[in-house]
Amino acid sequence: MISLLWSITIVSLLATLIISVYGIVAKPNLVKKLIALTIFGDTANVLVVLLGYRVIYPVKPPILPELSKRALGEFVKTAVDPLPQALVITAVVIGMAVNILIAFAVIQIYRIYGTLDVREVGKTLPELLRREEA
Amino acid sequence: MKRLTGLLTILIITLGVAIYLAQNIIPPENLHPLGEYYLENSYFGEHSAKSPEVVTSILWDYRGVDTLFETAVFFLAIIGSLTIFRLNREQSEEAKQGEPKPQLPEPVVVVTKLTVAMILAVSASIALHGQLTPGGGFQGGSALAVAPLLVIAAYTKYALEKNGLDKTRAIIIRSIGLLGIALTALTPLLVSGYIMQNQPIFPGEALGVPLGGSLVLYNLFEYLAVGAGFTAVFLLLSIPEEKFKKFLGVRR
Amino acid sequence: MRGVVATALLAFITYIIFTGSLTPYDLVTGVIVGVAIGLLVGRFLVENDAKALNPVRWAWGLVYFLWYFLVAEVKAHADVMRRIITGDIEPGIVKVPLKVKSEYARTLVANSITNTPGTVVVDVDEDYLYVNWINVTTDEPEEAKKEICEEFEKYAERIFE
Amino acid sequence: MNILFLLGAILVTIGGICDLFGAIGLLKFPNFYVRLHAATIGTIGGAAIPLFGVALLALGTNIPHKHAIAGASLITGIITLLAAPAGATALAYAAHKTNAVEWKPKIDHLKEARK
Repeated sequence: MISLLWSITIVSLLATLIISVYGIVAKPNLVKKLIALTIFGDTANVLVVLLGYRVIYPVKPPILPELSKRALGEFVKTAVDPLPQALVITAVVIGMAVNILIAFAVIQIYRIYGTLDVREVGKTLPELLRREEA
Repeated sequence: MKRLTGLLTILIITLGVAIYLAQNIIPPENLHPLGEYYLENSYFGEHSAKSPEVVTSILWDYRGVDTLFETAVFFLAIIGSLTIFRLNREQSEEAKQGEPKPQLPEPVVVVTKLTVAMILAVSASIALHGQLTPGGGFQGGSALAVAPLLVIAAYTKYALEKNGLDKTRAIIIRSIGLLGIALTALTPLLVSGYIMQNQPIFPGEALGVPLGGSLVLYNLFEYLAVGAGFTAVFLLLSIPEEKFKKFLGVRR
Repeated sequence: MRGVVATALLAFITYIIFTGSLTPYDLVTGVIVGVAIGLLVGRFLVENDAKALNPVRWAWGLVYFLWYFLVAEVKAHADVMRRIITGDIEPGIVKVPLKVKSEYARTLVANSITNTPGTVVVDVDEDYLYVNWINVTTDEPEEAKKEICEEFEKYAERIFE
Repeated sequence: MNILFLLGAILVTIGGICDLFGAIGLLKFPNFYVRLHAATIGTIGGAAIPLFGVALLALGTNIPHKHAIAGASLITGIITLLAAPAGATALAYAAHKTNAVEWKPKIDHLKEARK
């Protein structure tokens, strides 16, 4: 039963990844592409955190409950793996940085072209260039 | 109806694959050896970071250089965003002209004032206890940036600028934070020859709680830097659209 | 220097409760953070220091908090839950006169009204609150006030005026 | 099983019931202004009260850092109490100012005052 739940969790996360890749590729609207990209990044992060999880009953966060050597043995037996969590914090920050940059670029594209549809943007660009020459 | 069919197909395929895989998957019950090493050493042991919060000690000590460059990436992204919205001197002067008059009803404005004070306290608590409880510089800084955002929403950005927090100041505070991080990382190099070494130059314990050596300093500077960086971004984003269209020469 | 002490106190209490411990480290950093916040935003929050630091007003605030949660909220929640099931509604925006004049008292009344389900403040001007009411029984401002916010205003007067 | 734990559990349960009613109300009510009342049930009864309940629950158990958990949920609850009405007021004000919602109120004093 537990392994069924575990595999449902992992497979549904993988399915979310695939759907968000579809969103990035197929949607013409830049904001929708950005939303799909955010979903992709967050799902990948959740997947990495899951790698460090332990399926045992009293499972604890990786913070020492009290500062004594006596508590350490119990702590190592029940705490989850801290390494994936630390890596995910790095990934979250970088994902946020990328999102800020893309959001600014999208806003600027909207201001200049007046549309968010990539097909329209592709059509308007040659016109703008020609107007510069003339 | 077409959408529903697609969704149902995805659901059924996912469930099928999950049931098929469930026969072979064993949920993990043990730690990886590296994780166990960090758990044992973060406070006790020879390679100690002197912090009971294992995630923070990995983040700023065991894999500190990693985080240093991650911070660099984050601030490069903010610099990139500022460059995309680059204004020259007259334009940025013009962007500051405006009436600092609240647009919303009185209760909203008063609540904003109270909430800003409380959020500042909460964010400082998150950042300064990063070595003890979950949280840290980045999380605290993100919470800090909510305060100027609320002020912008309730009072307009001109009120923020009239009271002394404009884009230049925000960038200066951000630079102070970055400089602090760099200095904290480089100080051990002068004394013992390691980069980002947090013991024993910085105090491991003070005022009754473990400080985690340099961890508290890193968290504090990251807090300032992230909060101010986001504030600069919000100030740029809140310039009215008409002004930007005028600067860019867009007629639509 | 107006308002620094009161705001610093608010920030310090928030900090200590959020941290949830009382080691010397928390106290020292809490005082530093509190004073910094007081200096930064204090002048916008408080207009009269003596009023903000008066313990009688804080005690009335506590009494109000308890009364509000145990009586007003329960009554309003039960009423709107009944309306959700029966669908018995008659919405409208009514005008409610407001006696209190200070900024915080008006905000307390307005927020109390909005926080009880069934009434949402839409706009505030000098003398009136405009309240979106789920079941309008009267269009007389004075009578509407009796049903919506008389109790709130009494407490607001004691706390903030 | 102590009294704090029991009280907290009751508050969290009340929160669940309020959330259910709020959701039903959001679906059932006809227009934006009436739905706001259902949303109030969701934010006060369904978010602030369970947060206070979580604070009591944490105080009633014996987990490490229980005061930090209780304090954080208490402060979050208070900020919710402050911010939720401000958000509702701002939404209603914006909707009324832009005339975005079509509805037939019994009376509308604000519209008369704006004229």
